[in-house]
Amino acid sequence: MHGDLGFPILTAIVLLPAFGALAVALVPRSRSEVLRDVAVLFSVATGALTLWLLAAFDRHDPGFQFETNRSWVADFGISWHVGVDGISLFLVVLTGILFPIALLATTPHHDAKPYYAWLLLLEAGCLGVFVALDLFMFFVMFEIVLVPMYFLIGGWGYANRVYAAVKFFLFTMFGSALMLVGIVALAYLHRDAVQDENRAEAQEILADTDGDPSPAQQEEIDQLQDGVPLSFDLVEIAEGRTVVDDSSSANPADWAAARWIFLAFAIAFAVKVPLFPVHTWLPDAHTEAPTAGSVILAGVLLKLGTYGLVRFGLYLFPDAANFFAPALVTLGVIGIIYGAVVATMQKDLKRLVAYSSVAHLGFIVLGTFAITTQGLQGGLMQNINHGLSTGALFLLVGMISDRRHTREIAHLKGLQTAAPIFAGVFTLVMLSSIGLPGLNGFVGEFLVLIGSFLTRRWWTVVAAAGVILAALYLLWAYQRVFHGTPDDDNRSFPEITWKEGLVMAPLVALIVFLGIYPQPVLERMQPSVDRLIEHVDANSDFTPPAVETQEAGE
Amino acid sequence: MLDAVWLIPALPLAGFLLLLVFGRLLGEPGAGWLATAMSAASFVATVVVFFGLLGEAEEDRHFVQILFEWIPVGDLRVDVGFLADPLSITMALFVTGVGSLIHLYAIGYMHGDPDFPKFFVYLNLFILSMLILVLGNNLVLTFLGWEGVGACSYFLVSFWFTDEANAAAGKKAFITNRIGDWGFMLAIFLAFAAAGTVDYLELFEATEGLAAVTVTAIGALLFVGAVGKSAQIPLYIWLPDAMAGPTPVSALIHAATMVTAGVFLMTRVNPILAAGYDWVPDVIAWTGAITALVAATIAIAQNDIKKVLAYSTISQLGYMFLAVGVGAYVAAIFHMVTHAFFKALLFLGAGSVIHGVGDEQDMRRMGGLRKYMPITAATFIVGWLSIAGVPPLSGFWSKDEILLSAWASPGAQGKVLWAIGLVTALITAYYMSRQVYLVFFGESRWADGEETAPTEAEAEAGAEPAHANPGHGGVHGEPHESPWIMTLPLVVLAALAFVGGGLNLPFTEDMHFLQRWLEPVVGENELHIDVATATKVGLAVVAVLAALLGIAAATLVYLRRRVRAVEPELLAHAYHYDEAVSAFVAGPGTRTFDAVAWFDAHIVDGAVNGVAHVVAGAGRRLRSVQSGFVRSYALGVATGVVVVLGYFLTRITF
Amino acid sequence: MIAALEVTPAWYLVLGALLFSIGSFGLLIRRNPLVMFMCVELMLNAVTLTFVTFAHTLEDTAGQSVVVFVLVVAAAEVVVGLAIIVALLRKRPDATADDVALLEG
Amino acid sequence: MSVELFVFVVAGGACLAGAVGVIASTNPVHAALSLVGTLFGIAVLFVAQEANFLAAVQVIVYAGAIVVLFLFVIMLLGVDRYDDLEVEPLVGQRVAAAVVSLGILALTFGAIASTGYDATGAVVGFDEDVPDINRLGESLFTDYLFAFEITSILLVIAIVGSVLMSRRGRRGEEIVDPGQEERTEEIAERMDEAERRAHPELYVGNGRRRGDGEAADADEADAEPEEVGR
Repeated sequence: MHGDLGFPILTAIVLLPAFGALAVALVPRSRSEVLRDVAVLFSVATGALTLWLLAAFDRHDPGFQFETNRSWVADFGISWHVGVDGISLFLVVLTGILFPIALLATTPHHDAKPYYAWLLLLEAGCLGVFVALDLFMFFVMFEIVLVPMYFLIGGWGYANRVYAAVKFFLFTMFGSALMLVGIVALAYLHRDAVQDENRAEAQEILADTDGDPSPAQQEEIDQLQDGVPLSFDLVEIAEGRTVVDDSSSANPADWAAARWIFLAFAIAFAVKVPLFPVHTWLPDAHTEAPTAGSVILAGVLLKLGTYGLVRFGLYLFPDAANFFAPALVTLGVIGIIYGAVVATMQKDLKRLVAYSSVAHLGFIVLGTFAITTQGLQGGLMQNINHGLSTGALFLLVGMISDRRHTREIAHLKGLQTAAPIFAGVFTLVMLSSIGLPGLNGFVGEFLVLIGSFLTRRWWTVVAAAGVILAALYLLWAYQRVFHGTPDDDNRSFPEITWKEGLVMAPLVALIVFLGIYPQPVLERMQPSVDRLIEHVDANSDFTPPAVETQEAGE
Repeated sequence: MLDAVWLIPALPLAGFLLLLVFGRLLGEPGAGWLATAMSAASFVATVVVFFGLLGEAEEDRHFVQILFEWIPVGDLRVDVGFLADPLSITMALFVTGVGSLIHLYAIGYMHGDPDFPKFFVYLNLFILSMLILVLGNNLVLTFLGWEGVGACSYFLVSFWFTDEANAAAGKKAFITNRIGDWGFMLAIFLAFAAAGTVDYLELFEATEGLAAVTVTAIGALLFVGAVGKSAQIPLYIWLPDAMAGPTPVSALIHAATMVTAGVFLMTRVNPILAAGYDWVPDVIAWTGAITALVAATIAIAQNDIKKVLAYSTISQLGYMFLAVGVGAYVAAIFHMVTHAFFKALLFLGAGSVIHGVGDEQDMRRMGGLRKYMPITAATFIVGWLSIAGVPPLSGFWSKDEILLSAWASPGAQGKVLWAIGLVTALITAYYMSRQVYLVFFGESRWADGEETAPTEAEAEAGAEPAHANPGHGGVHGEPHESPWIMTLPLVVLAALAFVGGGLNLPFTEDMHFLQRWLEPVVGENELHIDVATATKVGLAVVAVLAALLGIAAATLVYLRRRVRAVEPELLAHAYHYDEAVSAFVAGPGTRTFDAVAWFDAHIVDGAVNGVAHVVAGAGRRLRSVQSGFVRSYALGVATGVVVVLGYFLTRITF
Repeated sequence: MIAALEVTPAWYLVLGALLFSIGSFGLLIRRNPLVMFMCVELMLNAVTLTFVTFAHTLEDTAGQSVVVFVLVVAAAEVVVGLAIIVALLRKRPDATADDVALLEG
Repeated sequence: MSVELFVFVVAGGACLAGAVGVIASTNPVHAALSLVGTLFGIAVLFVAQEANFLAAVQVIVYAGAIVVLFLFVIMLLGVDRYDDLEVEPLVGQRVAAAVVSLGILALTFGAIASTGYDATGAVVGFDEDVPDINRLGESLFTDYLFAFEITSILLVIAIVGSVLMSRRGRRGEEIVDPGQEERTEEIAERMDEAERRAHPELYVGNGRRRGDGEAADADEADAEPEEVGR
């Protein structure tokens, strides 16, 4: 167990927002003015904790750090097992940063108390997902996330919110149901496998001692003979490799089982990501959600899917993942082009951004299942970048619709004349989303593409075209919204306020910083990603591409 | 001395940041002066480095300065590092030099523009990007600059964004460039996949070890990028539209520097081109030649003073690619430099004219202006003769160099290319003369512009950003010479355009300054010209004759008015190519996109909602079971009792 | 020969069965909530009879204890049930069991 | 013939007769009275099986309290309410009811038959000369103490509940049934249908009979006298 701060920081990170939600809920109606402060206080405190985590993180250790492992439901071997490695670290930090921003950025127009309570609960859930190392705990957190989001969309959203909320909920539930089956099946298969091994061992001992074992041996035999408890521990199952995830396995049924379970996980995450055919909940949810909701949805919730694909796809089922990788990559690439094309034709600015998410997330999937260091790190990087850029975009779009009470591109015109600084910020964020070198978006996209090119050449060639389309739909939208001469409705468009500026500042700063100097992030990911790839390499018939580096004289 | 490399981009960066923060504070003209100062300082830094390089011995005239690791992931190592070698420093020199002059000019030109500071923010940012582009020591960093200049061009073309046309032009420029960038990116990926590095020097070392097909692919893909950036066929369409930007922008970005980035890139990677199959250089040469010819012909029939120059730029870039294609990298760079001088001069002159006559860009509403703006006229004429290829002006030397190289390149193809080049030279002389005559000679038509209203042709070609620039109220009336701050750069550039040829005089070996200077970079890949001196002279004479012929023809048509001008619609419409593309994008393209969007909304999402409806319907039907009659429920219970009883009974008894 | 007939516990059970089914039949066909309640009482009594029978044959007092509980439950049930009926019929004097439709889906 | 047999036949007959009376009589009062018959019969059968105490309780609680309660309610709501047994709004309810009831009967019979008509089992056995009431008391207050206590709670709850419900509720407190109107409509129609089925003779010639507008129960109520002969 590494990096011990003397107290379970991860547990604290998960629980603090939950307590915050409780605290908010307990604020008496008479003191409703402090609601916001309480919520912000808790989320900021959580953010600070995550930053501390980042500072204390040991960049050279590929394994899980700050682990805590307490038995939770002993009878079913469910434990509260949390820990971070380079893969989850930055998602935790991102969550910690985005939530205070989302909280500060907007105030609900009604029912402040439940609004803040739900948001904080949502934060707890998201953080829980990212740090959970126990399958069941992961599932619970994964589900917890749904409820607050459902209420946030349904309660504080726009016109068509109920439809969107229900759609969001059903889609994700559908996925998670499959995942639950997968998790349980996995746990039992693991249990049986271990049991068989033990029995076999017992038989061996018995055989060695040809029939009459000494008391000590007898004792050993007995304890090998009696049943093994269930365990949902991710690390144990993944490293144990007991569930036969092996295309060359003697018993094809096992291999089939492994693939089915992987598929169950994959579908759940594909819905969350979302991948091409199951993406339609996203535009509705994003469009109808309140600004904070959209920010969190884009910035954090979608990452649950991509993170899951890495942690529970590649890590748990290297071989099955490798088996399905082409399909997933294809879907990802379809998403890139398809999302961009559909985005181009959107008439609603927020919807456009939503579809751009589909495209961006496609890149992440591509990078993840390219299974190369560059691809995977690019994917993780893209997680962060997308969280920052699209989160910022949603904030800005939210400001627009707050000011103009419409998100129809057709109703907006020449805003740059009215609000040049606002337009400037928008431009910067947009360019980062387009993937302009020097801004964060490029680093992720570039790494994903260059990494995928090693193993999935032709997919990458297509995906790279998505970069062109990204420029197309965003610049076109920008031209229609900000350029031209403003008509009367838009002439008096208010300039960005100080408060809004302060909210945007950290995002903008990060967008630029990560674009110019991503190394702090990359070097912390590197060890874990390499370890993951070795894991995949060792346990599947995937072989990482050989890049001749002898010319690259250090 | 060489350690000062980082200063070259750092200074414009500083300027950019300062202006970003204090720009509005400084206002006009302070912001302009600051920007100019920074650009000039950068020029000085470049000069310092230049002498530093001169100090080095011939063979180790390259200096790499790594600032920090940018994207280090696994085997991939992308540094932010600068490679100072003769090529990059040459580029840096004229980028910063010409850039500074244009900054200075812009202070005058942008006078009174409400966004005056913003303009210089962009200009400095552009200089920064351009310097990163040329100084970058690896493909990715070059790509950063590459995209950076693209973005700046986007900002600056749509600088007067209140006019939809300008905004559209900026967008068009960016997106068309992106198409090229696609190739560039793939080239980077391939380079990394094959050689495991993106660093130029390491890559060049590795090229021997690579399969020829791979190297060829890398070269070809890079060329795709170059085609986009340098506005070659088929991606040239954005450049004429880009003239919507303020004239200094056209001069700096769309004539002198950015558009030549493609040529620079090709020169930079000359070992790759050399190591690959021959068809890539051939393609480059032919693309260049054809572009040069086509663009030149189009320029004949343009009436917008800036459009003429735009097409002329495309045509001249074609020349440079022709040179690159035949392996005459030195000639390409040489022409790039001289072109930077005279084309910048011409654009600035045009700007001065536009400024003087009150934002009029239609040449048919000018004429006889030399009386009103003598300095502009004089300098413009220098530029004209230079581009026309009249000795001893710079244009002549560089163009002659290229034609000679084309001639000397192996096979019949060389001769054909030379012929194309020659024809282009003739046409160039023709349309440039036409422009000069229409603008500065003949009777003045600027007062009574009304009856020669622009025809449909350039009405749609966007030839009237009349009140696009709020800065200059479109006052017709007495044309006036521009202030010294604008004419000074003209004079300097004119001087450069005049003597620029001195960089690389063909007479004796030791007068090939540029060639020897670039030796370490292009070295063995440079085309070896072994042509008898007599032939050289002959070719030169032919070229001069062509130029004079063109001028003479134009004189007859536009000055003496002996011959009716032939300006076919086809040419005025640029072979309808652009229109065709736009029509395609607006027509089938948009329809396809709409179809996909429809598919998403109705098929994919429709399926989802369909399922929902099915479920809801089922529920509605099942609902009727709950009749609400207590006794029916009781009946149900009783039935259940019977069933359960029966079950247990069977279990007990049988 | 009739004298020969001897009353076995089975007779009581059969009687209970008869009463129970009659009760259930009534419960199902009558619409008057009062009468329906009476039918419920019938069924309860059938059950108690059976219990007592078994208590007698098996000589186990437990059966009788159960009957006591049944009585109590019956009483309670009747009380509450009648209260409901009163409340209902007071609102709609001519209501039958079919009129109470809150359960309608 | 033996005493047991005589007692059983008489008492059992009374039970069955009463039961049939309960479900067959159109007048709630008659039903209640026949119920009393059944209850007495049961009581007698209890005595016949040496459950004297229970017999007494049966008479007191049932006949004495519950039936009286029934009668009270009937009185409270008006005695003259007759049910038209030939009218059945729920189509097929009767048939189904008959089938189900017979099914129950058959099954219970089957159960008994499967034991060969003698209910034997592990005979616990008890001291004959201890009176049943003592035995009962003992088992209640030892084995079933908790259950016994709980019943007391049950009774309290029942009392409270009944008081609460029979209290004349203020406006807004009583249950509002959203679909009541349509419901009444539906019932009315069903009743018409049922009546046509039940008494076709009343409908020949003159179309609808009078008073058909209002709710079904009503017109059947005032229709009774002519039909149900006495």
